[in-house]
Amino acid sequence: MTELTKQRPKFLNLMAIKLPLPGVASILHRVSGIGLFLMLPLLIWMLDLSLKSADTYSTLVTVTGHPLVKLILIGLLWAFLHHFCMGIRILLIDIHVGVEKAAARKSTVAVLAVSLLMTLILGAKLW
Amino acid sequence: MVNRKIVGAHYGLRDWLAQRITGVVMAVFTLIVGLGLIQGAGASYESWRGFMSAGLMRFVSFLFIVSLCWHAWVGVRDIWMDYIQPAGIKLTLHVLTLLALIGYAGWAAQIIWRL
Amino acid sequence: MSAKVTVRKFDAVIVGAGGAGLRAAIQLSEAGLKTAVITKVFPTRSHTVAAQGGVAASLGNSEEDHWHWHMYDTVKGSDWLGDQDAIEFMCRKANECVIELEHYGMPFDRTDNGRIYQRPFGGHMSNFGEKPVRRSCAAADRTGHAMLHAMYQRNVKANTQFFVEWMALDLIRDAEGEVLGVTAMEMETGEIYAFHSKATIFATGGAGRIYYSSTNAFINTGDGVGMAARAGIPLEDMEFWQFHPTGVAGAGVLITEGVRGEGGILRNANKERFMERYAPNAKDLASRDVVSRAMVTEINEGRGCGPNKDFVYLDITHLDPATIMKRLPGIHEIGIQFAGVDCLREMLPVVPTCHYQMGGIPTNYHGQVVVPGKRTQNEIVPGFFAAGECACASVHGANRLGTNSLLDLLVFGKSAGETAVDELKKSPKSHKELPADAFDRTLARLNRLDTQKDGSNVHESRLDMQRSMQKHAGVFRFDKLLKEGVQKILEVQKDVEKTEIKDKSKVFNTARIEALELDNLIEVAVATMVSAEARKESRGAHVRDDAPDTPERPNGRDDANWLKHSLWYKEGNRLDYKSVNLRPLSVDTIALKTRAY
Amino acid sequence: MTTRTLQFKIYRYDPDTDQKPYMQDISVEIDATDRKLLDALVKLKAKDDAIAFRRSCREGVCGSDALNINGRNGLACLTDIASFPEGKPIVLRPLPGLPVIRDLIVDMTQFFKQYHSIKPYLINNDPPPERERLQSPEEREELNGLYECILCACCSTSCPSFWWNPDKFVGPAGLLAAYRFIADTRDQATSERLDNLEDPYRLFRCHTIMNCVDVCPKGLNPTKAIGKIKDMMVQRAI
Repeated sequence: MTELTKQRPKFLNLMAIKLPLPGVASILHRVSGIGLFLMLPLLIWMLDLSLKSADTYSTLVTVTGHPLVKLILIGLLWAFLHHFCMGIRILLIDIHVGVEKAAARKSTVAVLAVSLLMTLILGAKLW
Repeated sequence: MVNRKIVGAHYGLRDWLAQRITGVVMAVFTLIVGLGLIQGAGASYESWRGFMSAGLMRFVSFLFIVSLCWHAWVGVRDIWMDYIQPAGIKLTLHVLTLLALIGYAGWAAQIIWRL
Repeated sequence: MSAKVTVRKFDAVIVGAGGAGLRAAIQLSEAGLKTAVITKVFPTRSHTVAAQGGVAASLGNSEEDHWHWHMYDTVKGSDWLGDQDAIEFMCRKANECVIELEHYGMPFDRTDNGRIYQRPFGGHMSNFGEKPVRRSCAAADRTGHAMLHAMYQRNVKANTQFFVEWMALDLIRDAEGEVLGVTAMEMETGEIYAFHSKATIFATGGAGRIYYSSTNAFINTGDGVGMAARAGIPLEDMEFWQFHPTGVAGAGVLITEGVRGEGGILRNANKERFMERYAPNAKDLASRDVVSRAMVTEINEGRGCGPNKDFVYLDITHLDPATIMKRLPGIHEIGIQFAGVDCLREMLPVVPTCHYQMGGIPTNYHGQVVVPGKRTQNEIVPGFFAAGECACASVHGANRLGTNSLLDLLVFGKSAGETAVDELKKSPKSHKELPADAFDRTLARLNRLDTQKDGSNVHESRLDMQRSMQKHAGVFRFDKLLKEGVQKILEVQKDVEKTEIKDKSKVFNTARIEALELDNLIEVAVATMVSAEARKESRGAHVRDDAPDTPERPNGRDDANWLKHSLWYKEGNRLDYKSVNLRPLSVDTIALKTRAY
Repeated sequence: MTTRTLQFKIYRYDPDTDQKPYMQDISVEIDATDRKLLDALVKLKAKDDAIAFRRSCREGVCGSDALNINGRNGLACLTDIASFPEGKPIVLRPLPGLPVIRDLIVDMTQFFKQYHSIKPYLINNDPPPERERLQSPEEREELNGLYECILCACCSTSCPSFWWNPDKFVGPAGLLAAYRFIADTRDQATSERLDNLEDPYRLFRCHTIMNCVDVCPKGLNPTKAIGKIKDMMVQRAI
């Protein structure tokens, strides 16, 4: 029997499984977290530049003027905003606010919309 | 071979709670910095440095750095725990993550300290 | 199919993990006996899970009640065909068994003073039939679910050994008639095993799937009843089938009598509360056979509802929505799912639907299987026990009262377990040797199925059987239809003897399982049709056109000739009869009387 | 009687004959009275008796016929045929993440192991009283939304955390059951039960994804129950 068990297939094709919206927001929470973690050195470096001296500050301004850098920063901005909004949503659910199915769905829409909208507004400003 | 699943490491709640608390600290910090930026703190090097080097702000920044690293530690370790099964690889990744985060924390703290 | 049969030894084997099987298992496991529970489905998938309204016990939590009144109601409900010793035993044991369940953790609803909530139910009256009494102990309208899970959980605690998704195939009896276990198939591998045991307890449930329209689950195929019949055990009172008044029209899904217990009313096309005419006293809470016949009469006389005038309405729109959502949340769900009706605002379309098998494997109130022998009409079959719907103790006689089925499986599950424990502990014995031909019947059946050529289709034959039963042995029975029915069902039986499956694989072959189930179903169907054709009176759920209500024979009941249990033997397709036990254990006989509600 | 044809894409796998699973296109005629997906499956089985799936009560209380239907877990007997988009085949697969025994039948051992691991039975070591243990209607109400679970495994097999760690994470169904006993005023093992769960895997693999709540055919809310368990852990820790 154990041998049979070993050979058994599993259905776990993530492309074929429909993830509900809260699930999508949730995996984005994780993705954005990874993004922020990976970019931490960059962010600390930028903090360093911004505070070390007036020269480094202007270097930072120049560097962030580059479209590619801008794009990365806007990406990080979204990651941060999504992670932030989703974090607040999870904290609310932890204290039993919005834990019902319908409410959880609505709050997901709010999180996705607010973080995207703010990214657009702030991103436009940054650009 | 005995393949016994071992569970019962009693740090689940501690880390879960820590992640929430550090999250709140970071959220507050974000609001403070956001408010500062809206009031033009980032307009020039001088204003930005002035904003960040205020006594209270430095204290809050330290809190933020510690929170960030702790938060990231729990979060990243969660990812390893979810997706990585072999214990050896998992431990290695945990150690690497921890070392990286300690390094980042030291680096960032040193930036604030200098102000 | 290889002839390899692995033999496993146990002190006791229980077949079936519904309410009765799990209750018996608790008894055996907690007594420390090596027990195997064989079950076709994971225990909590057994059909007990679908019971809704409650379990009867005269706890008296809401108003005065007494087991003697409960006993009176049950005897009357059975139309005096129930054995009064068994009925007294059950009604007296009710409180103890329900309290035990509560101690196991069953989440009963509660009264304001913290006791088990009780609701009225059909046929349950106070003071020997005076007025409805609150006797049904309920967990919302999910009593069976709550009960089955609580008992499964207790078994987990007791470390009961389950063989899940194993199908028992045949009883093993030796030359002296002693039962030595069963053969079974592990569905996952298709391997055949023998469970060699000192005590074998059947708790396999009913066979409601012999009818086309049934509240029963797909798994209710009368496996234990079929196995017993093939092993030479007669089947008792198989003509008595309960048609539940309120199955969802079309879907067949059960709507609990608890709906009427909470104040629901049946209405015809004219919105009339017609039960007032049929049962002026109990009205909508009359016994189930009475209500079902009233509904069919309304429909037959053209007062049915809907475009085809083929159902009536169950109305609870006058009840407080909060009460409905608290006491009948599952019904609200079923209404939406299976009738497309929100019962808070609209009426539910209902129709009488086959629900419960009153007859079964004959037992005494200790859960021991008994058959007519040389000395008495109730000689014990050594090593063999039965409890629950598959057994006939007989407490339900010609008609079962609502909530007495959950009580039946508790009381007799427990007593079968207790008796087995007593026997095994009092006189410890080693396993008797298995006869040489122990597996022959099983292997022959499997071999036949594997090699059948140009056979009949399982699905078609089953439909044939179900349609025949529905047409020829329904709510009302007609002499002519019954006679035709016997011929028809014997023809179907011939088809069933040569069913053919396309799929011959070993692993989880559900086609093979369905074919084996049909072998059991057809035994029950034949027993039902033959017993029904022979009983020339009307009694309880068995009402014939040629035995009408007359002053000499009220309700068409003929006590002079027919106050007796039918016994159908597979061998020779013959009938025998045995007398009804009218003598209770400690109280006076509840004397024969005309049954009116 | 009017009939109509339904198109299916079904996950097939018979270890006796198939090296690996494949998707089979098959269609079936259904009657106007066939309301639910299970009705269609029964018709399908009449057509091809080798198609294997579990079913029993056909009214949503036994939990046998949980499947992955068009990518989403649910019970075949509670899924309306009318809810399927016209013209697209209905895609049926076994529950995700569990080993497939055959076709749509999965091995649920792991799922039940987790359920059993939370000690799913009332623990009360006081000698049982003569009558029932008292419980107020309000105390009893605490069990609503918990005891109704039918163990169909729709929730746990839609939970990514359970996919990755089915051996270590109790999963939504098991945790709902755990809270069912914690919340029962008659149960005396609250601390023991919390100890049993205070582990980074057993309880804290729950990341509030809430797929469980989304798919539960009984409308139950494991996330809420898990939240309450966490509450109690926090309460006793501080």
